[in-house]
Amino acid sequence: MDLSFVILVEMLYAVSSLILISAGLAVVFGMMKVINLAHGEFMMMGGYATITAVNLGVNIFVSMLVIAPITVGLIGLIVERLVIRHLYGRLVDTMLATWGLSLFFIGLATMIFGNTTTGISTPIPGFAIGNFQINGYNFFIIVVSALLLVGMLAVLKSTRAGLIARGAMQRPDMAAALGYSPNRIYMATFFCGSALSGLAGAVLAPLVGLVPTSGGAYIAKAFITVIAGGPSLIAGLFSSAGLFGVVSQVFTFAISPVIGEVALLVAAVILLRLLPQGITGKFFKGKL
Amino acid sequence: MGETVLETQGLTMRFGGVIAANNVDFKLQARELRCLIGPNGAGKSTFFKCISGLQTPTEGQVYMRGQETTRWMPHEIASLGVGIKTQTPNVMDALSVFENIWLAARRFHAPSDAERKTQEIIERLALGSIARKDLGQLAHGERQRVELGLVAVGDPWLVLLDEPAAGMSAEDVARMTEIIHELNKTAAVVIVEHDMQFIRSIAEKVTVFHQGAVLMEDHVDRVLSDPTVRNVYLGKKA
Amino acid sequence: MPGQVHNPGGLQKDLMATVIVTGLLVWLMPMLISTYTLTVLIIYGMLGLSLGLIWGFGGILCFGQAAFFGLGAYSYAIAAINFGESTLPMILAVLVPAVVAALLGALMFYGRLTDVYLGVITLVVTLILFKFVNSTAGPQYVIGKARLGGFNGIPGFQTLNVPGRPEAYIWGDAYFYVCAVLLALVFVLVTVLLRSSFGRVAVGIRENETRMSLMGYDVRARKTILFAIGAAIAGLAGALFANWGEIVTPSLFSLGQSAEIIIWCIVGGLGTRLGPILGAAGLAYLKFLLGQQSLVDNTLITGLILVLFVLFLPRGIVPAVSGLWQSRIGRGRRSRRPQTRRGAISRERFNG
Amino acid sequence: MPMNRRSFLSTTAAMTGTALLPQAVMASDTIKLGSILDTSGIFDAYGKPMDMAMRLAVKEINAAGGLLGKEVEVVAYDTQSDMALYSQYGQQLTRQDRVDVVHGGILSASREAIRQTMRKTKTLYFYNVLYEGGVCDGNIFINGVTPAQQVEALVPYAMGKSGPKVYILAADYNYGQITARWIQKFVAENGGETVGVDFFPLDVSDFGSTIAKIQAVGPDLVIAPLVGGAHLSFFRQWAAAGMKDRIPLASTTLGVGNEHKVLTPAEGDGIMVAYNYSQELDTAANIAFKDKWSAAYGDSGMIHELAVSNYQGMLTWAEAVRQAGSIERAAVIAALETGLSIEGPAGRVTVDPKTHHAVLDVHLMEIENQGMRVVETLPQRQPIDTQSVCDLKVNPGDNIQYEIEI
Repeated sequence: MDLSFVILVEMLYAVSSLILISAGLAVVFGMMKVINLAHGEFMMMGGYATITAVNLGVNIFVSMLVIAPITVGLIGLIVERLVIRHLYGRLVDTMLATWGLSLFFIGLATMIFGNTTTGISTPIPGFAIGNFQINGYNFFIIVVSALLLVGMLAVLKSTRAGLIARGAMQRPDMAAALGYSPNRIYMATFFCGSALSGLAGAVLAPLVGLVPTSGGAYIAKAFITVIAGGPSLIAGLFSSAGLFGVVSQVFTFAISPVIGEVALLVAAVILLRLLPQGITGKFFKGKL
Repeated sequence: MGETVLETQGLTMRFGGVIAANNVDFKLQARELRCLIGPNGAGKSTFFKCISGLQTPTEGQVYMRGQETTRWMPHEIASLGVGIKTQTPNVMDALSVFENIWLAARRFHAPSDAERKTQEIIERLALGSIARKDLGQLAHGERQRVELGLVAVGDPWLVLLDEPAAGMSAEDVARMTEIIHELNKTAAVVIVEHDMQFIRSIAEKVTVFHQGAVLMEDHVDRVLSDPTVRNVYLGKKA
Repeated sequence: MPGQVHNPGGLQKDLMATVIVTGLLVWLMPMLISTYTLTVLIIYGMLGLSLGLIWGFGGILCFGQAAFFGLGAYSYAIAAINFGESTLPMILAVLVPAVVAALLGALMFYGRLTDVYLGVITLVVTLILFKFVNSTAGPQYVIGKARLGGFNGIPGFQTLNVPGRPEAYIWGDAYFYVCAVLLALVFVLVTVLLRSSFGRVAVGIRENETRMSLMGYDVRARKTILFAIGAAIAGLAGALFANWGEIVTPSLFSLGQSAEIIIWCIVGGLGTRLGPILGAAGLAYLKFLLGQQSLVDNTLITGLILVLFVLFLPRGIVPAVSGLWQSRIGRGRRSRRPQTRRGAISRERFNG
Repeated sequence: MPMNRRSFLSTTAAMTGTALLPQAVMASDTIKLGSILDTSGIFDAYGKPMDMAMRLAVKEINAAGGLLGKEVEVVAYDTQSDMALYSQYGQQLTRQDRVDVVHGGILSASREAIRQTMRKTKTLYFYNVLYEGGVCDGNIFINGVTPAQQVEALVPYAMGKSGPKVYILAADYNYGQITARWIQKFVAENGGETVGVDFFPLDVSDFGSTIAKIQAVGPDLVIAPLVGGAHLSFFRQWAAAGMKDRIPLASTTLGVGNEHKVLTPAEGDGIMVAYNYSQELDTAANIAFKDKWSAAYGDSGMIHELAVSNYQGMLTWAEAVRQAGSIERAAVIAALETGLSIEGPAGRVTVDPKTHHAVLDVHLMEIENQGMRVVETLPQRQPIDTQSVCDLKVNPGDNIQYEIEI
């Protein structure tokens, strides 16, 4: 009984962390049809921002939830102005350029922080469920990603900015016709997307050893989750993260973590073969 | 008239709750020329896509020269000897006129014949002066003409054209009409069209689509004077 | 006849030029760079060409070309351990990736997957291969006599020998010549392929898939075949790399490796045969040279190059230089096109 | 970890570059020592101090007049934690740079990547790292501790402090695979039972599900031969889940790269290990070595097991060259095979002529407040695992890594 609860928590955690690591990419892809392959490096920078801030004596939660997203968001803003805006509408070119950016940031981080594993301890102690000890930080991640989804939904549904964003998602020309500068919408979107990436990297930092190349571990999963999710932002994110998280955890518990990861990837291939437009390309159409 | 080259039975296409084509029965004889008309959203383009293999109908069958082609891919239908031209100019922009037509010719002819055939089409369509230009550099009318060349070079017995005259100058339309008549000497032709001027100049028999179904099918003059048709379609325009 | 597609004289001229340039390079380059380094530059050139063929001429952007490179290398290593002679392993190293690519290509192209989705699938398949091979360290993962070795990779296999004589190893300078000749041979085969109807149709498909299928071409089958040909070339490069390094490791399958191949093509120039080869050799050598300084990180420079090229020279170096040369000489028979990817891959096309 | 890597990285990099340029033939008025280590990438925590130790040893040798009157020149390559680069740089060291000896390789994977190249090109090779044992090759000398020296002592000690049911978490490559088998063997010999074995690729850093799985099985002890920066997360997550006080941990690798200094005391304290060296060794030799290191690099905090191993390997090689009076491979090997000894920072190290391995001290230790407290010292342990399968005196042409069967 305790074990099944622990497994349930692990599954929720797997789904949550997939949501967390994909959210930034999903926002940018959903709104701008830009695949930001430097997303993993944005996460990595979020991690370094957190660790640096903590080492400077800032409270860890402030570092993770405030400093890291803003720092990375601003970096994203600079990237958007310097590179991305010249490439709108050229999907493959933006992918290549952001791939270049990802290498650039890996190099930059290596020069600044050195190619050494760094890390911080988790700020939340573990606790017992029956006979089982469980990592308290997992709950924190579950809560953060749940709040994230709710927050995104609220913003999209009930704010003016959300309305414009929804319009821009469905008809990019519409927003312009309504008098909103697409330029500014894109800037704001990229800022938000980058900030979300930074947040994800920051929140996950205490769990893993951070190296400049850490981002590579996330980008593939995030990319797969977003594409498999399909056109709807939140429904897509939730459904594909749910599917992949559960699949990978089932195989992780049944066999091994490696098989879990491979199962996730195989599931992605099968899914895309069956539903080339992603899950929400077929189901939950028209949802957010 | 001769054999039936194209026939649909109960062709139906649904998108979610919307019925774009509803139980369409359609027949076309060899070397016939037929225009499909109807207001926007009447289902003529959906019907066109279903018979050319670009979409798979939800229900019903398509037959070409007696063979069922309902779930065939466009390339399989084209390989039967069907020439297809879609609504927007659909050409290889970065390749020259010659190269474009050669590619179409090569599908049905050996390399040496393909070359000869290409020259022939270029002369027939008076494209000689622009043969070496890339499609991307050409004017709209010229591109449409090249695309007809792509259709013609395969010596089709059935030609499906979706709005061939759209956005063209009067001069271009006249030339287009000529080419279509020429094609019609050896092939049955289906044309989806809006331009009444063009339809009058080219067609005898037209099929009127309305709300996904066939409203009527008759000689162009009778159709155009029919009150129902005028009501659903021309009434708004005239 | 102007506008003529077939031009047998052109092919002959092309072949002559290839032979002469290859001969000159093989003779001159070892005076500048050691043959050991040159060999790997040649191998990378071949790998670049494999992606340049399917991407530049077939419009198939494969994020996992390294998978076929790695498959070729592993097929060679495993077969070489089992057979103890290198001829059959070399052949397998070409066939295995080609067959895998044909299956994968069929899965993708018959499923009508395009651009981003194609990218995801190729990327995912590469990751699966990497993860799988990386976790085969246990003794239970054996093919014949060969332990897969996981993270360790497979060292100590039979390296290239004179066919039929397992003890007559081809290594050092001799191996360099073998690689150079093989690259020239692959180059010629690619040239012939692109001049054939198949190659021209592939370019047509790259330009407009729908139109080509409306003209009666089975786009799916043709893309699958082209994809498999690209994989075969990558596999050959992989086998040559295995022989050069005398070890194969899972990092051959890594995404980093795939990324580099894409960068080579972009920098060298898509839609040309020479561009990806020069891009590969040039960038690989640049990377070696960059190792001399520790002022700026190597990865940072690679990334910067990619960004700058996408922004300012999306057509790559070779088309830009040849365009410049042509307009200088007054032979600018091809007009300028907007600097988009579409334009970028349209330079060298029918006339090779 | 503070470090002054700029200075030596730049020289390494410069050598990397020049080696790729065509080589002018140089007169060999120096002895060329090849070094091949991961000084960047995820294994740099192992490699950087090893590189520093190597350079410290060379500096001392040269300050004392060199070897045979010649200066020792270092040709070093950074393999960037990429196994493929080992074979490449191994080829360059032997075929282009034509060095007289090679010291290096960290992971067993890297050793196996270059061992045959060294053998083929008749270049004497020193592998100075704790490893899984069993390599039997006349061209290689190994001075790291092997399972019989380490695991055999660690397992009964750790089981004695916990209980008989053992769960093994190992890195998924040859070191982890083989070490896991040794652990199983010694667990069984000590009347215990192995209740689970899991292998992790070196890039795995999420151990949440594993920790739940371990609890479901409920062992008395977890032994973790985990390797590299990513695997360090296991110890963090283990502590974060509050498991540290419930199930004791032992490791055959934690600390060889000073990992215990990256972990907080709360995360590391109490983990049981067994090595040849600890900074906390209270011997005159160790104190002197730490002083020398501090003088050279400012801070002795970076010294670790592998750095000391590498340093001791250098001393062993230098002593053999002196005794042989030659840098010829055969002569140096003959000198080494006399059973030559040196006194290193971690005590006496003697070459075992039969196996080319080393006889040395092993200390049972517990991690305490980011240090390693010595619990018990087991003096001069023989590499009996390798001795039981390998005898180069009888079978000098042997060239294989023997693996234990269980």
